Amino acid sequence: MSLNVFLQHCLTGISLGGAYALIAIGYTMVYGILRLINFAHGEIFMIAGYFMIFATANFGWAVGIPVTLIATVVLGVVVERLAYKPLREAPRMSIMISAIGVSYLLQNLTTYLFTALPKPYPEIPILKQIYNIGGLSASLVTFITPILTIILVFILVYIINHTKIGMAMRAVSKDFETSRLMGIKINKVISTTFVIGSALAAVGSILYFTDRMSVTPFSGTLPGLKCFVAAVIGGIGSVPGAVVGGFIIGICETMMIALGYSTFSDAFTFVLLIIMLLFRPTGIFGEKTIDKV
Amino acid sequence: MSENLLHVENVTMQFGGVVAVNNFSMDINKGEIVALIGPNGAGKTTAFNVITGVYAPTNGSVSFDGEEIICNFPKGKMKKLYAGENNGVYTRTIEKTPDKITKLGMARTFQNIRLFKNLTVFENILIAKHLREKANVFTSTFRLNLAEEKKMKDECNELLDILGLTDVKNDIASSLPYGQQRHLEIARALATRPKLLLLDEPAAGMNPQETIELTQFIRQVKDKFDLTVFVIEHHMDLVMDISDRIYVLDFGKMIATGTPDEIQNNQAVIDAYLGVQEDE
Amino acid sequence: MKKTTRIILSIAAIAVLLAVLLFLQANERDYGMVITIIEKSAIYAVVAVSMNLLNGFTGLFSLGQAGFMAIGAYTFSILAIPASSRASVYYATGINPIIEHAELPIPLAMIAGGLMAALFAAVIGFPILRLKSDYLAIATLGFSEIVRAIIASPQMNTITNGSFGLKKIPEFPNLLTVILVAAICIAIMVLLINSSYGRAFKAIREDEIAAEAMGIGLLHHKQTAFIISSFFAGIGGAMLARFMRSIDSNTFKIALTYDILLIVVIGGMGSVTGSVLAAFLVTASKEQWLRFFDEPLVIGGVSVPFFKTGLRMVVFSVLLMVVVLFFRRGIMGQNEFTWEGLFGLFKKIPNLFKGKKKKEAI
Amino acid sequence: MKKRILALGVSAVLAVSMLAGCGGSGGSGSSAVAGGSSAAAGGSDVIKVGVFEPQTGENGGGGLQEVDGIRYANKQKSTVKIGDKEYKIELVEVDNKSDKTEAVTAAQKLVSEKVIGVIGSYGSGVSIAAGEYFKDAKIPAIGCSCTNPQVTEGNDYYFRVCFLDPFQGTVMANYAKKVGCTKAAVLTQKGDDYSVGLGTFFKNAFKNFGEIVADEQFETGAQDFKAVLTNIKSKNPDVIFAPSSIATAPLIIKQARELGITAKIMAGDTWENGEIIKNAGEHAEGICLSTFFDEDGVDEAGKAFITGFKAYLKENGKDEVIPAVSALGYDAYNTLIAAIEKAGSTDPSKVQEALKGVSVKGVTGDISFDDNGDAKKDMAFIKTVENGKFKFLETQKVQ
Repeated sequence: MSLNVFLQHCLTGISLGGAYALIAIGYTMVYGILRLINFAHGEIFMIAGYFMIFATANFGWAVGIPVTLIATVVLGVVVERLAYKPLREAPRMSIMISAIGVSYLLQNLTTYLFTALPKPYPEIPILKQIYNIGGLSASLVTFITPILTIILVFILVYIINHTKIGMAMRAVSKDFETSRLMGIKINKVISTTFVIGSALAAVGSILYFTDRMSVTPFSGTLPGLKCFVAAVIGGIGSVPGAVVGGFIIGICETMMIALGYSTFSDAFTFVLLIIMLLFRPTGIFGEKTIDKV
Repeated sequence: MSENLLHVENVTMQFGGVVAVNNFSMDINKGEIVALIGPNGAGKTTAFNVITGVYAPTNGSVSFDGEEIICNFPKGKMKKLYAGENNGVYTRTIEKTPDKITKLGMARTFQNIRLFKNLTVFENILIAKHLREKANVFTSTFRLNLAEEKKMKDECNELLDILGLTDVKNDIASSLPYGQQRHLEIARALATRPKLLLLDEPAAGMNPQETIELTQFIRQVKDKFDLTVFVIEHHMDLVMDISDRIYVLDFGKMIATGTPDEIQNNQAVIDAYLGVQEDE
Repeated sequence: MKKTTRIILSIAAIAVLLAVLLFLQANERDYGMVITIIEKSAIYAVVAVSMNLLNGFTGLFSLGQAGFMAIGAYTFSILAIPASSRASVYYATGINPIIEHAELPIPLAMIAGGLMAALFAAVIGFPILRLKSDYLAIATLGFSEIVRAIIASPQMNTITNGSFGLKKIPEFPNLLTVILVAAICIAIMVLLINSSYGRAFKAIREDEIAAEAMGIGLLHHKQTAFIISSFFAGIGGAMLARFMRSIDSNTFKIALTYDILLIVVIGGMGSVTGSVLAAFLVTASKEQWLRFFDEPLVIGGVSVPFFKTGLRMVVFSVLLMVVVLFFRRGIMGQNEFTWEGLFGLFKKIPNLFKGKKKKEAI
Repeated sequence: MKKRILALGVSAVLAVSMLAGCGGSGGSGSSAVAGGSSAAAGGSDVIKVGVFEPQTGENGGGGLQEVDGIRYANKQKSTVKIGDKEYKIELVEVDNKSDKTEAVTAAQKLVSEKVIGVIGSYGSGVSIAAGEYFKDAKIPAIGCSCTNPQVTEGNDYYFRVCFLDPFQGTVMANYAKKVGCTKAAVLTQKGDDYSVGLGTFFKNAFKNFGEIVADEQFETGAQDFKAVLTNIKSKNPDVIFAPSSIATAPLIIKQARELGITAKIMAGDTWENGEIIKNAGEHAEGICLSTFFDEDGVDEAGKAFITGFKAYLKENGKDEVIPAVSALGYDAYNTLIAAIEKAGSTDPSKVQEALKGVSVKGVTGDISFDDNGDAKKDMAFIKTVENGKFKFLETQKVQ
């Protein structure tokens, strides 16, 4: 492998990892607070793609981006209200099944509305400008994705550590019941979590699809699963963990393909997951908890 | 001196920086009723959990009926953090899981009742018989162990009869009144045919009348099944009434041991419970 | 109700069922669709009960069923495809000499499929069963994807026929055979659930810590449940292969596990009869009853705009969400079918109407 | 308590089944599509023809296009004369969802509807799965665009009106050689028998005169091809042969161009689809593919089809570009009708007998079947994309 090829692979991997990281944050935050694998998150990411297509068609991309963000956030919160909130006192398994059900519903709904044919994703001219540096060739969005990811994560970490709502979120993720007793408005915290998670998924969606250029109802499934794996590897509940996990998955996947094992790139993601769970079930940044008897 | 059944040696249990049980040692002889008391948060239940194998201790060893069932020493991250005593005395790790320990003949109840809530009273008891079953999963599935199965059920019926639970045999466990749930939990422990019965606050939440009944119940059970009993309890009446010997824990450390009379007059125990009077 | 009455009722029910099946079988040409649905339901019922054994009875949330089905289906198919037609099946890359002549009688091949799935379960169960609920779910889900990736990989071409899938798989001779195999599998699982081991599984579901304190070895029993569940998932996979007669790795996507999970949920976690009932209801409504949603609907010459391809699945998923949200216990909850329950229901129906009338009156 | 729950459960079941029962009765009435009002007439003067196509799922897009052709053909020729009696032809459409498991029940649905013959499917995998069922029920099926050899092999009841993958692979390899390519990279979709099969046939043919420098596979549902393409780029091929579904094609094309790959990109029949141009935009310029049909290469009857079908597409609010699969659907329908007329019977097995000797002038060329049931077609149309439109380049034959 020549240096050039290697660098091109690195660029691809880092950029992919950046998009994964943004989606993984949504998983990790929801899991941290509700102890729920939000299986529908990948579908929300996919539908954000469709929002962008229609918003851009109607208002142009400059207005389309904020419209997409808002629409995705609304969708995320509505899903939480309708499908998860009624099950708050139910066993964990029920709410997880509800999440699978939502993901099933959203997928079928988009197939019904937009057919299974891929829809072309709107091109944002600035982002699609192709740059050649040395032998590397990539559009601007490929370079921007990881940088924007890092910036957003810093903002998010600031919110979590230095604002009142952030403190409430941390408290709820530590102890759901006690924080409720302490007068924290649980529903507000959960909604905020879904707002942030969905907004980041929308940003991730714009970056991911601008780079890959078309959307189908099944576009969200695989990235969704991989991003959950990323969240687990980073240590579920930890935002920096999700980011690191996202980059690890993105880079590993790309490297597997680079080494000629393209047929095993997805399987490898899951192998990585199982290995991680066996040797460090709490992930890289996760904290160990002891069950009380 | 009668025969030793349980021997706890220098057990320390440390969670992160918190030492919950510190260098705790004790002995229980066959046929005794021994109580472990102490103020809230003294580490009584933690000690229980170490003995029954739920937690692996950070340091120390436990032997049951002449066999060492638990042994551990600080390692890994704990090596640096360890704040207890006797570091370096133990060098082996033996970690029997709770089910193995139960098989050896030690059965317990829980502070906050842990019945199989959605199953019937009879099933609750029958499940506890599973560990003595000789059939494997195939013979059991294809009912090649009819005789054994019948024997198990007969024993359960007998046990229910003795403990006065026959009337509620087919009720769902969680539908029983509180007091009966406590009895059921003890019955379930007895069904495993233990030598040593560990009771974690059996009288918690009971009124005086129920407590008296429970006291009689424990005595009766002990005699009938030829048991040794180890009990954690807050109700001093009960403890003083039934115990042969008492151990007192405070802040993880054992501060006294002796007969009920000795303990009642022990200054350290009184201080622990009432708080030390400031100099005036 | 007397025990004899119950037995008589049960025998009568079985006789009626048998008669219906024989009738359908005799008129195969006229009732092809019904037969297909019943066959598919029966196969799904086996897998659903096997999943229920884990999720509903042992309290282990596993999402690996599709993976074990894939192992069972491929093992069965490789051993059961007639040696004479193997050359044409492996037309692209040729067949590995080791399996070229390895042909087993069909029943043995099915059991081999189950055993292979069980073997894999034993190997992966040991490490992953230590994981707690959601982690276990995601790990088993990952396992099932790994299995699929390996089956489809070009490196396995001469064994699994990689991307080309397997075909010419011997079919079921008739409807009754499917029902019989399914009934045997489910009966064995019911026996297990009612045995001492089954009670131990339930104890683990109810309270792991208490179960362990009662001398039930957690890992050992979880492992046992996992292996047995996988065995029957493998058999279910083999049955599916026989039903479909041609399989490829895409047959065993995560969506298959989800389909099975939905059946278990709708039927009720921890109810065998619930799973069986739900398998038939779900399959029939998906394949037949809801199909009209996919067709253009014309009422009085005006075509209703919403009815087009894909609506069926939307309606189906909405129904599913309704069950998950409002009938969380599913059809049967943790209960099993009893004649008393059925008659109790019949007695209740008039009351229900009475109640309604009263309300209306007010 | 226990009983109440049980009662509640069972009542729920009853409610669901009642609901579903209503649905069932509604379903059987409305499942006939094109017959329109005559469906109600029922009786003996209606013949049912099954349309076995994916309308959702991975190949939903292509399947719908094929269905369009069949629907149009049915509109054009909605009756058939058997003996002296005129029968109305009614289409029974089922969606196989591009999924083998669904395909089996969908096929069984057609069998139970007692169709006289089946047309479809787009995608070879589902056709292979369903073929056994049609064979058992002794119902002839005519594939439109399922090019995998396995569809008709060993199955006397499956016919097809298109050419096969070994032929197509060879054609593309020859064409690649003709335009001066010596180094080829092959990129196929793992788990997809069409993609991997066609890729294999291309490789086998190309090896005779060139070098295969890269052979990569990607996962079903993959969206990121940059890493795979970077690998291919480093091998510097003259041509990339990437047979794949409509959904993945634009992704591959765009990402390849973005990485600065200038090699020719070629594929098979699936790529002749307006969606790919729409999705890939300017990047689609210059891709090459083989297909079954060209608008300019038809006779008078063909021209009538083209104008008629374009009007039909417009009427239904679709693009006025005729996909080859629609033309094949049209031909398959007409072939089946011709066989029914020839058989002079409503017995499916008689129709199957008749199909063996039928000869039809279709818009995609003359159709008659060989012993395997494959159309004797020895010509493929090579097309490229120029100015956002498919442009006919040349025809290729294999001796």
